[in-house]
Amino acid sequence: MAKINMVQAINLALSQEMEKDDRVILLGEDIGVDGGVFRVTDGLYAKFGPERVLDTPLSESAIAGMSIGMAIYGLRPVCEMQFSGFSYFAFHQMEAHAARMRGRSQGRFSVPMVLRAPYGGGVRALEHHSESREIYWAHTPGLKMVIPSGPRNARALLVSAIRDPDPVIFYEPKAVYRAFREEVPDEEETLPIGKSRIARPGDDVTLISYGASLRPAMEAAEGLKEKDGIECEVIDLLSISPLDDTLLTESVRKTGRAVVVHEAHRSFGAGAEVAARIASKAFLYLEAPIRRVTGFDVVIPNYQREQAYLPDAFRVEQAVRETLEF
Amino acid sequence: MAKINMVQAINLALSQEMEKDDRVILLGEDIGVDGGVFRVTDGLYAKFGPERVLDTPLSESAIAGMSIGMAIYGLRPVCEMQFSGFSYFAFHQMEAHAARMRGRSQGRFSVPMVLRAPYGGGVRALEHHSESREIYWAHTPGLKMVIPSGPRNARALLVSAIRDPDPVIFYEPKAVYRAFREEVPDEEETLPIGKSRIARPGDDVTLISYGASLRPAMEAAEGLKEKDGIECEVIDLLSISPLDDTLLTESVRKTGRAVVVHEAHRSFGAGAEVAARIASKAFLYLEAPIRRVTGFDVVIPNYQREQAYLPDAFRVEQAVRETLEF
Amino acid sequence: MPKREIDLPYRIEYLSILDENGQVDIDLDPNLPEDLLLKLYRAMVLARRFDERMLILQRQGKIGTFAPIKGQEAQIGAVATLTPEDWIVPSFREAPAELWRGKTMEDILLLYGGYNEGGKTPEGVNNLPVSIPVGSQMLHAVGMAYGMKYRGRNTVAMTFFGDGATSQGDFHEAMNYASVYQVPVIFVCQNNHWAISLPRAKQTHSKTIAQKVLAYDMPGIQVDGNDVLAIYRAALEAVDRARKGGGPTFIEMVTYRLSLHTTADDPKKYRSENEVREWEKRDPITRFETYMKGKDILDDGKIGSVAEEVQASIKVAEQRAAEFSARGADPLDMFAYAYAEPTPDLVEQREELRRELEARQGTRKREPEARN
Amino acid sequence: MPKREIDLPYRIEYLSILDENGQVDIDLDPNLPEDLLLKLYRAMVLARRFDERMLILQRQGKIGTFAPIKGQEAQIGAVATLTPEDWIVPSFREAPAELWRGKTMEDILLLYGGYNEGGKTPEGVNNLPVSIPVGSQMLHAVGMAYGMKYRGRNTVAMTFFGDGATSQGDFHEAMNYASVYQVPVIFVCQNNHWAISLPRAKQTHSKTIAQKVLAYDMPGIQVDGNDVLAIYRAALEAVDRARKGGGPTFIEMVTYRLSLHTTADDPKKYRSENEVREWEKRDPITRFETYMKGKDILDDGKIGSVAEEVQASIKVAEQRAAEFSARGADPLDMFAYAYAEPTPDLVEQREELRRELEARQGTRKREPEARN
Ligand SMILES: Cc1ncc(C[n+]2csc(CCOP(=O)(O)OP(=O)(O)O)c2C)c(N)n1
Ligand SMILES: Cc1ncc(C[n+]2csc(CCOP(=O)(O)OP(=O)(O)O)c2C)c(N)n1
Ligand SMILES: [Mg+2]
Ligand SMILES: [Mg+2]
Repeated sequence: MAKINMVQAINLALSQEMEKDDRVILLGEDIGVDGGVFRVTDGLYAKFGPERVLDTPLSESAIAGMSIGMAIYGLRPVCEMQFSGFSYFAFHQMEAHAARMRGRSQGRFSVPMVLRAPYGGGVRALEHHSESREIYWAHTPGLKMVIPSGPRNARALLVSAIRDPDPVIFYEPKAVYRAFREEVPDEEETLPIGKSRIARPGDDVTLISYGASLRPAMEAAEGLKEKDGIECEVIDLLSISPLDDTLLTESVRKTGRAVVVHEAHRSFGAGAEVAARIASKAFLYLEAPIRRVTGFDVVIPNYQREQAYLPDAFRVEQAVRETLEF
Repeated sequence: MAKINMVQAINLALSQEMEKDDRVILLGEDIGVDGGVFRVTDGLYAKFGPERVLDTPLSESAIAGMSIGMAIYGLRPVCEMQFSGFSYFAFHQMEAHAARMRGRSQGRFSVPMVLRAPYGGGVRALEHHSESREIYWAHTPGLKMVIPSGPRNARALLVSAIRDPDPVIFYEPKAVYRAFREEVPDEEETLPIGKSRIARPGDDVTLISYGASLRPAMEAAEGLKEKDGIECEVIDLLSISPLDDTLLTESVRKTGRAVVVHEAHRSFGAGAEVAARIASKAFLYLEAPIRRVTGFDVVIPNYQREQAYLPDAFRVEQAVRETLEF
Repeated sequence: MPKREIDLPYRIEYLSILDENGQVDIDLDPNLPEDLLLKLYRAMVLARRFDERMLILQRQGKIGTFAPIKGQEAQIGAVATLTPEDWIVPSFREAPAELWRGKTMEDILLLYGGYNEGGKTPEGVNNLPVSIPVGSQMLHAVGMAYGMKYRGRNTVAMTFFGDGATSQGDFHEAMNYASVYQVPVIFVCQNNHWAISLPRAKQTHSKTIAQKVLAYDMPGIQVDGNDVLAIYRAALEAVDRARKGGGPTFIEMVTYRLSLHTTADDPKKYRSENEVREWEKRDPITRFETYMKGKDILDDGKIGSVAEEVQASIKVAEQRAAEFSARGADPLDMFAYAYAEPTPDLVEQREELRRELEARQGTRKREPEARN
Repeated sequence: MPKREIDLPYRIEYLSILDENGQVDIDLDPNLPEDLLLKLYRAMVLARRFDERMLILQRQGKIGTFAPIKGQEAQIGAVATLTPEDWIVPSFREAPAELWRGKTMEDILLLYGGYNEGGKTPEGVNNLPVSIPVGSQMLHAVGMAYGMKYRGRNTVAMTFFGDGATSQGDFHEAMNYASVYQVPVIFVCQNNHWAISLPRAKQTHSKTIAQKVLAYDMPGIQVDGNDVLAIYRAALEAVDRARKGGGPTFIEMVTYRLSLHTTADDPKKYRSENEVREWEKRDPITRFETYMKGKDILDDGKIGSVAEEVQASIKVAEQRAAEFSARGADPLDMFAYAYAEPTPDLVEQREELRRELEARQGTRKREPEARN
């Protein structure tokens, strides 16, 4: 048991799974000798060698396509997209093949691969380094889409993703990578894909969030308690698809109010699906409209304006108050 | 004024805009000599020649990328993806460049292009020929996403799309291509992008649909009137993004009930956004949960099961009755 | 030497063994054993007859859109060099190769007949399913071949695609990765001169497709694609090299699509009958027949018995497919293979559909759309 | 001739004019006019000094991540062959070329300083903005070049990209389209030996990058990328051919990234100091200085005055950028350039943010994240 950050936690998951299972192979740009641009795979090249940690030429579609072939052949590839903003170069491979091979072959073949990608704001780089477009994947049947929010659940979810018999998209909130540390047990730990968790119990309003946005949501919950005596129940989705609407519905049936918080653009974002489900499954319990505190419907701006784009505790608190005043 | 089908109506729009404006250029696979696999561009190669109707090599990304360059240079490219199922090969180009060039250059450059693609069920072909994934585009800021439902609005919307200063994704419901004819005026006609229309007025419940699904929605509305005396107001979205929530909200404030109908997968589909907006903006008027009558969250099956996948009038009627019984 | 020519490691060769009249180049004849030659002949005839039959079934509305393979039967020469442990990663115009490897005609009929069930491949048959998105499947072969190398197997992955597919970016990426990782993959390009309506000359500006290997320092060859012996020989060389750790090879088969692109296509819109006539003279089956007759392996009697036997086996497959159709497809099965375990949403949606189907009892049955 | 070698139309040449010691090959010297030589020299020095300055500013936290260009200044030789009516379509390591063409240092500082405003290019300057997704922008050059051909202009589009970019499928598609449509586009590959941590040898299996043109029957050449005269000469030939309707050309500039991949990078993790030392000896500026001195165009006095003048202009740009920053960026402007006309949703969201910013008055201001 050690206090480690999310980068180390993901590294731990990879390392332990690779030790245990020689089918697990990593591939991606700069993940080997360099240890990844965020150092997530640091040390793994030295430990497992170039046959299991592949520094690939610069082609996202090939990384995904080759992973698909590996997975069909019986390996368990975990590929990295250097930034989620470049993963769309591989989108057609994942949509056309990873997501469909089981159905296409009527169960004869499957694609147990993981596609990892850092997502969201938090670096002072140019365009394409900060987006949050999990919906592209979540709307694609045949894929699963998960996003951890802290070191411990990142490690456990990644282990589950690697062992999952189907393709899993694993987005890593880069703003969380080194933001804080958590105790992460040395021994094996998994988390079921498709299950959310209550990050903080409460009765007045349900705050639903995931990934990097969970922090402002939690911060807002603390602030609201302190300043207004409001008790927020905070749900950490963890899995975007499948979506755990049972937990959501139960919570809102109790609180009667909900606010969804994410970095992704509002329109056609995860908040829409969450709101649609709650509005349907907790219809009679809803006492106020569900609010969406999200990124705006514009490309996330360069870093001087990034903070104005991203939801923060202030924005969440405001929305919660308005929801309660309704 | 002639009664023509949607294929002819789109052909008319292309032909007239090309006559009027020599910046308009068509490009795509088999759109020239062959006239397109659905014959949408029939005759245009003969009329405008190979410089304006380009039979391209087989690369969707190149078709989109080249269109982007043409549009920046001042042309008005209208490119065709042979089936929307193959448009994801071009997704990164549209996401990374078409959608962003205006912002990236702070207004100096823009990408006035149209990407046309037939979508949805209705052909007896293998996989990838029948999908409905409009959300990938609709969730992408910087793009507009429209879907006509009949010959006349297809013609008018396409003219608007071609003249639009920003990139527009234009999905064509292939099941409607030759399904019926409408009077389409010879003289110019446009429809504002971002506006929906009331396809049928009614007071009891709002049915919201678009593209190929509008027909089962309308059929259901007729059936419900006949069999149950229920008056559905049917809204034809036409524009998925921007979404015309004013019209939606007004209608539901009147009817108190809503059912959304589309072929696309339910989860994270257009119905989610529509439901989320209505549930928020018409909160106090809603008398029943909003139902989504949609394709299921699986890859659309081959043609023997396609009809069981697609929403039809029966399914819509059932949902409306349940909504009214709530 | 401030301005000098760069020396490149490879040159591109063209290989042909049987000429258009079925005359063999004795030095190059691989002298295959008689039973293999007969097996090849039968497979080519079966592929042709099955293709013709599919076209009739499609015209009768009994199956949906499919891509005829007429004229491209010599592709079987490539897979004839493989063992069952090897893999093939086909496109959609490799029914002959798929059948050779153990895919059943019944399943092919079901697939094009609109049943997802047809997508299955018998256990032990190492064929990936048909891949519709042009040019995207070669990367899977590279990944599988990587697996073979990683596991120390001496097997290979052979992937097929058309001339049009070489314009896709994924083709380039597959060629690049295969050569960088030196994996045992054989790229077989069926250059049939057309990609729907686009002629080869407009697909790419290079004189040959084979020369694209020069971008990767990969061995490559252009072969007469209607000459099953040439294809066999080129493939064997490639497969041998790959098994020995020599990495990937690219083979351009120069052939011709004698029939429609798919049953939804009308080639009259874009190509001349004359061109087709010219290529009919180079029919791979006729040429091979002449060769076989010259070797006294085949005579009219044998030709007749193969024809009969082939027709009979097609009939059996049709009957099986018809029996399957008669039983019908349970719509609820569309949820079966989305994931290893259905998600809660899918369980719910399946139940929703089940209830709906029940409620529909008595109302009009929903038929698949007739339009094509 | 059943087995024969195929004759290919092109061979690949290597060109170098100034050797590592700045000695010129007299036969190949383009003998550029003195003022152009001086202009090239000044631009290369400016690019180097500005790059050094940016690195300092980045280390001081005044700008964000950027990609240093040190060692690649000879790229200016390529754009020096263009007219203002021509277009460039850069990647992200072409600040020298961009500046030559009229992009301002102030805007570059603003862009990397986190202000979208820096993405603008002065009206009349035909530079597309920096393109971050590696290997995707070449297609835009092809589209623009198509427009030029369509409009009957005799202009060209020149696009830049790295060695890593050649692995992307879009690169292949751009090369294919450019050669199929024979459009006036010049592909300039800055092979700087590294794509972040991946060395050129692992990026692709071919001996050179230039030979990739053989896949397209496109003329191509490999040049010493630290030799501004060789680059100029190769580019001029390509540009001339393109203007005359001769279609695309590919130029591989063999150069070296002397500095970091970006300011977030640590090259010590993957490459040896020795390799860098070796390449420092081939510094494009030093070599060009020697040549200029040999021609009596440059002496220590002139070198000094150029240095001073360059420093002064950098200072002015910095001041302007600082003034802009001091005024600050209005967050509401993020909605300004999403579409020609903001959509109703955006009008609403802008208003939402405006009210929020008002409500925030008095609460802690939101600073950009410091992490990099
Ligand atoms: C990515 C993609 N784009 C478009 C299509 C539509 N399409 C099907 S086959 C075909 C032409 C393929 O040509 P080629 O690769 O030469 O194979 P052939 O059909 O000649 O066997 C096209 C454009 C497709 N299936 N996939
Ligand atoms: C599509 C895409 N994938 C990954 C990246 C991250 N990335 C930025 S630069 C780079 C290496 C580029 O190498 P090269 O093309 O040789 O250009 P250089 O940096 O050497 O100038 C990578 C992997 C990116 N920007 N775009
Ligand atoms: Mg072909
Ligand atoms: Mg490089």
